[in-house]
Amino acid sequence: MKSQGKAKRKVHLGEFFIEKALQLFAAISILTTIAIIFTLFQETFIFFQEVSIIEFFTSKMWTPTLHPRNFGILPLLVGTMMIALGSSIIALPLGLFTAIYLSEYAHKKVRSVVKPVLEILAGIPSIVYGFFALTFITPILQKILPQTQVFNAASASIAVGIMITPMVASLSEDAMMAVPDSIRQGAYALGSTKFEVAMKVIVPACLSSIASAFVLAISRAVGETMIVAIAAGASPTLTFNPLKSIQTMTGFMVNISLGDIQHGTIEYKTVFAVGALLFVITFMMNIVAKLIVNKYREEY
Amino acid sequence: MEINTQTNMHTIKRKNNINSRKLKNKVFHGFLILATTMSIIVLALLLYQIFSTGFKYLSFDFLNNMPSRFPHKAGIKSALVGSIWVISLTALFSFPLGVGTAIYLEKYSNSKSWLNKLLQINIANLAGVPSIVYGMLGLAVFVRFFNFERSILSGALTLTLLILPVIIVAAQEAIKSVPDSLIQGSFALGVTKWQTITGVVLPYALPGILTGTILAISRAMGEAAPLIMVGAAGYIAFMPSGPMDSFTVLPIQIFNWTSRPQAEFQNIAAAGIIVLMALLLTANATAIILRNKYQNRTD
Amino acid sequence: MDLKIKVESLNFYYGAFQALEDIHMNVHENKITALIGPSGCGKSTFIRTLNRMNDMIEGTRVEGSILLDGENILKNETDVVDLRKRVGMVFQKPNPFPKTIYENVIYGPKRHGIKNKSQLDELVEKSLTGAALWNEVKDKLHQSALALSGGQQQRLCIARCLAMEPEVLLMDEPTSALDPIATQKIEELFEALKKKYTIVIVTHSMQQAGRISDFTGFFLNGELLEYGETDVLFTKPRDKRTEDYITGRFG
Amino acid sequence: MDLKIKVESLNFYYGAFQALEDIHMNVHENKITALIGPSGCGKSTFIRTLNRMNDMIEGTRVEGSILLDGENILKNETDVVDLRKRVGMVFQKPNPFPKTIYENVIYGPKRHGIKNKSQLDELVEKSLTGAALWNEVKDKLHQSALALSGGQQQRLCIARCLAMEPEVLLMDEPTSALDPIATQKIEELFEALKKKYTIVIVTHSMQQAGRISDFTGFFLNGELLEYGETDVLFTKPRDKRTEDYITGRFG
Amino acid sequence: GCGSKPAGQTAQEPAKEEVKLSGEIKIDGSSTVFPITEAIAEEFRAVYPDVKIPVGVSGTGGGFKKFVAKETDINDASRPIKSQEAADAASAGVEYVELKVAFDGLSVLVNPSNTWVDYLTVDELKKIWAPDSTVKTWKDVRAEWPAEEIKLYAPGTDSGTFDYFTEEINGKSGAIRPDFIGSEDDNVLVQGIAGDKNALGFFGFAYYEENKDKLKVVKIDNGNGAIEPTFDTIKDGSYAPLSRPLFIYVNKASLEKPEVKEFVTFYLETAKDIVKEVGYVALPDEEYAAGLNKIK
Ligand SMILES: Nc1ncnc2c1ncn2[C@@H]1O[C@H](COP(=O)(O)OP(=O)(O)OP(=O)(O)O)[C@@H](O)[C@H]1O
Ligand SMILES: Nc1ncnc2c1ncn2[C@@H]1O[C@H](COP(=O)(O)OP(=O)(O)OP(=O)(O)O)[C@@H](O)[C@H]1O
Ligand SMILES: [Mg+2]
Ligand SMILES: [Mg+2]
Ligand SMILES: O=P([O-])([O-])[O-]
Repeated sequence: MKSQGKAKRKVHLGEFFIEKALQLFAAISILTTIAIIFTLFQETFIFFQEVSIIEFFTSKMWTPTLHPRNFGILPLLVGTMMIALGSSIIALPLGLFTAIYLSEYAHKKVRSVVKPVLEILAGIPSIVYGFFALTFITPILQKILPQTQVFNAASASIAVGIMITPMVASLSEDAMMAVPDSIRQGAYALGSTKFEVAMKVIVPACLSSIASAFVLAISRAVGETMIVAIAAGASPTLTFNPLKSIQTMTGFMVNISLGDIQHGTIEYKTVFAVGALLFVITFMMNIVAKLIVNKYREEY
Repeated sequence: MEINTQTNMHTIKRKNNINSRKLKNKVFHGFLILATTMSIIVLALLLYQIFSTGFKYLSFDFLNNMPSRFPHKAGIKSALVGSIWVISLTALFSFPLGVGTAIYLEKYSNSKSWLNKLLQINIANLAGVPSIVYGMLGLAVFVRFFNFERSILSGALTLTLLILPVIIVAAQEAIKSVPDSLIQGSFALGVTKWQTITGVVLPYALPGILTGTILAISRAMGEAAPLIMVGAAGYIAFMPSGPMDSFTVLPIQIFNWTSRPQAEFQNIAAAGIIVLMALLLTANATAIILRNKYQNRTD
Repeated sequence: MDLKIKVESLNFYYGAFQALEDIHMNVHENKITALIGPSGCGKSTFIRTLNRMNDMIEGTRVEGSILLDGENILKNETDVVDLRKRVGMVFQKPNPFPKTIYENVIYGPKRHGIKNKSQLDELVEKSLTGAALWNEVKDKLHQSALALSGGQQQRLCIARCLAMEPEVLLMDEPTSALDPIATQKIEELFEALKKKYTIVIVTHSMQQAGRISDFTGFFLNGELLEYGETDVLFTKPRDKRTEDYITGRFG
Repeated sequence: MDLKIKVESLNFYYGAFQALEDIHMNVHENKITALIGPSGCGKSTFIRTLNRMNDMIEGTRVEGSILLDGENILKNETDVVDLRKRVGMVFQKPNPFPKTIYENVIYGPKRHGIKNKSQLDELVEKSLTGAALWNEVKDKLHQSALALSGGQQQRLCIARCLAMEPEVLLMDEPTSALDPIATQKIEELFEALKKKYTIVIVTHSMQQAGRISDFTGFFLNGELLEYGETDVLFTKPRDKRTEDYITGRFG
Repeated sequence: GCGSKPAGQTAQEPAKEEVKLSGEIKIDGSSTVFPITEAIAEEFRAVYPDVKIPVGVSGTGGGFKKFVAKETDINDASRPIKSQEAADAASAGVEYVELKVAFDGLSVLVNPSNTWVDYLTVDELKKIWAPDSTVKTWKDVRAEWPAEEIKLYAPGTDSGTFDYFTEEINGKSGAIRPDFIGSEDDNVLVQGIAGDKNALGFFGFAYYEENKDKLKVVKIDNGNGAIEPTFDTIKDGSYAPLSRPLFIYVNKASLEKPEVKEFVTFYLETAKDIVKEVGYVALPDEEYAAGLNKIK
């Protein structure tokens, strides 16, 4: 009895430390956020003492490095949204359908080849996608729609979409594979076609995982930099025309951060203001996504 | 008689319904294959572009030479070794941290508590922070505050923070998908929570966790901007000998080459990309093999 | 007594392992056929070939023929979707979809073209009543099916199958998770259903087989050792091993 | 006749729904206690409180006390890990781990510190033999447990539990997926086990309860309607509803 | 086998001492100057293999920040240090030497199928690029040119090239009309101009040199006749005003270290040949000599 008691205590001490260690791990993500907020908002605060917040959100011109200076974020905001939307239109369905194909239709062998191949796509550095967009996608677009500019949002969106597709496909496919087979069999036994099993049973059963794959992918699109810098140009003009040259928030940030701008100047502080805004936007996007996911969550 | 015609009618109607449903299924199947092949074709095109320009520049010398201003002498040894260093450290840091956090969120912290909700939102949010911001963060925290200087360690820590959210989210989803009956089965055998996690939850969730890790590491391997921020160099002509050394990585080297005026460097860059992908493949192969080994549907 | 299903020279393999050996069996229309035999002898495997559910397991192989209304369903051209609609199945382990109770029941009918809300409502009530579950769940139709007890889940799966109005019903130990009252209700249901449907049922309960079935088949090690009218098989088994199994044993 | 478990004024709630109402029950050491009752009456819920498995379902609440060897296991300080080691459980639905058969059996012992290979091998054989599964699987110990038939899976889960050598065995319809031969073997096993262990078993089979149990409890709508020695309860039930349930009914 | 050769000992003495140099020289800064520094570091390594020279590319401004924080020994700069940066350096106690190392010519370019533009005057350039410019078509620049819309291409607004061009042409760094098409990557600009018949743009001379076949360079008339940018016209100053000097800044404290001193000396001694190889224009010899004097 005594020795048992001792063993018990030991196990429990171990468990206690493991929990504490894991808690510490989780705390790192909070610390990261605090550090990011600190880094971004400190300078943003100073920025808004120099630039009116109203101008920032209402002016339609973004020329912080040109003279005369203008600090209207709208062109960058619209540019970012265009890229996020355009790439989502491509990547979300393409990724999801690829996942459905691999999980529900494809032969095991096809699956075991296609999936890793897709994941390699995810690892090609984004400059490569950028040049691919510029030298391959844009000329095709220009053939179809001659008014297409050399640098344009559409071509960058397509490339970003291609880049994030494997992420959507891979994560969604894992979620589908995790649905127990008995559920699948139940559906087939009721005379379902594969299509119905996939769309009416499997996809709803792992909707929350698919949604978080989507959110991750969209976040990635919003944060993508190099493709946009290369293929979409660096022209912060307010336009909704995807065939025109634009600039995104991240595109602007990388230019300033890696370029020849003096630290401490107002141009430099714009990086922080733009970064802070981006942070706030992704934050809101995530909250909305969470609400949607929680509503549709299903367990098995 | 009447009954008979009725059943016939019924049969006919049913057949129609079945035919249209099967048609739907066929169309969908075709569509799916199209979607998948499209992704594959794009990959093929990309690979073709890269290989057709870069392949002839690949040689042992290319792998074994230091960078040079002469295209024929230029090599990627230091960048390759730098990438291996940085990625290994990143994986070493981010995998346990990411999986540990996911376990904490799914199995320890109460999913209804405000802390859990805060963590969840926070992590999803971190996934959307552009990489350049992580670069700024790394510069402020690791290079300046902790005084790790412009070292491999600073780079790896920065990338760790960058990819952590992706790993956490994927691991969480994978852990969620472990059937409750298995977890209960384990608990009923009088094993502790941690033993259940290592014995049942993690093995079952491993494929999903590995997918997330593969994707995340792939991303880390291709990142240039945040590393430039924390001070990775564009030119390194020596081999890093420890985590505190200066370094460069493949994407930065490639980026450098592509932004040169001389056309030959564009081809060298393609060769560099091939090397990067080969490295990626080797790193992923391990994870993919592990995953395939564990990936079995259960009922 | 019409023939509904005619099984001829059926062999079935999981990879290299032969799970069924040269099965011959006539399943009669509007009768209940019970399959008995020790665990692991191939009963589940057998009824799963009748609606080709085994197609879904990789590395399996089937030989021989199974004629449903005279047509060989093992042919490649067979429309398995249609087949499974005609040959419904309830599994050994309950497997409700992670949806509401209501959605579980209407899943099949909706796929097969019934969209009308009131028609569906009616069908849900009818099927759940048929599966002796209506009273227990009528107030929580829109709650998750996963919060039901084991037996309730099994009855829900039966209801889900009934809602499809199949021609043949395959039941793999449908009452093993049920209490006597529910079991009795289900058995009564079978009696009623056999007027319209053909029923094949796997059971471990000799009593149940004796009570409800018209024909009984006894499986052993993948072989159909004995098959015939229930009364005959239970009273005058031809094979010594059948006798051993049913006599002196209990359920 | 020693008392092993003493349940007093036990109430159990799933959120607002009360699944158990004021249960009092004495479980005797080295005896088999059977729990019967219609589906959904709370049998599973009850035995799951005995090893605190219900802790795992969010939003549940328990009141009253359960004394195991005189100590209240519902206390907060209870070491549930140790409790579950002492009070083993087999579930209604077989739930083998997606591992090999061998790994399934050694899962618990290995975690409790047995690392010696030959000791483990021995344990595997002993437990599988105990669960009447050894002969069927001895040649495929290192294959996936998921490729077993339903009944085989259930016996594997029993073996997995036996390998832990618990003091109390909780069985939620352990033989519902088993054929008569296997059932008989398991029942014989219980007879042997009760010399060492205390067994609580949920069953739908009146016969089984009558055959093997020393005590029987009859649940209805979350209440323990009647509880007593099996012989007495089956021959002279006090409550009309108990009588209705056991007589005139079948299993 | 080194010690067993007493015969060669004396002859190799100086070389041997050089070989002993080791340590690390940290360099960061301008992406424009990077190829020059990289090339020189490569040559230096051939002589002193034990000296580690990491060269970063975080831009002139980013580089100065690190330089001021004493994280680097040398900063590459595509413009002179700004007063604020100099003040920061002073308050951080960083003293430095400024050394000119090369010229970069900015070339103005059009599409090869543009048959009408041969040269542009500085005033015309200003008319086109000024912040308040009303030029929409070529005709607005010179009446005899076609009435087709001009498409303007310019490099990243944060680059030294951009700053220099706007300063020289429009009189104020960063002053420019906002409706141009921008790109951060000069190779990408090459693509843009090469694919657009009505394009007009500018970027570094090296990029023109490498893409002569795809582009048409525009001569610039600064009042002394139209001059085409070539290595010679840039070096002798006749191609004006669109050529700018490139610099390195060396921390004086670092200069105390023998390897840094040796490297900077080596830099100025070899720059003349190497600069041209990487597409820039070397300074007149006396300028390098003046630099060497500064670090003595
Ligand atoms: N997916 C599978 N892969 C390989 N072998 C299998 C598979 N499923 C079943 N088997 C084997 O085939 C044989 C027959 O299995 P089956 O499930 O048909 O048995 P059963 O008669 O239904 O048993 P029970 O009454 O226990 O459900 C068993 O030996 C089993 O181990
Ligand atoms: N997780 C849950 N959440 C809410 N209600 C539940 C949950 N599990 C069971 N119930 C309900 O509690 C009641 C008792 O369920 P329990 O599983 O104990 O029944 P049982 O007697 O074991 O039935 P069976 O013989 O069908 O297994 C049922 O009405 C059931 O619907
Ligand atoms: Mg079976
Ligand atoms: Mg139960
Ligand atoms: O990188 P630059 O400072 O030369 O533009």
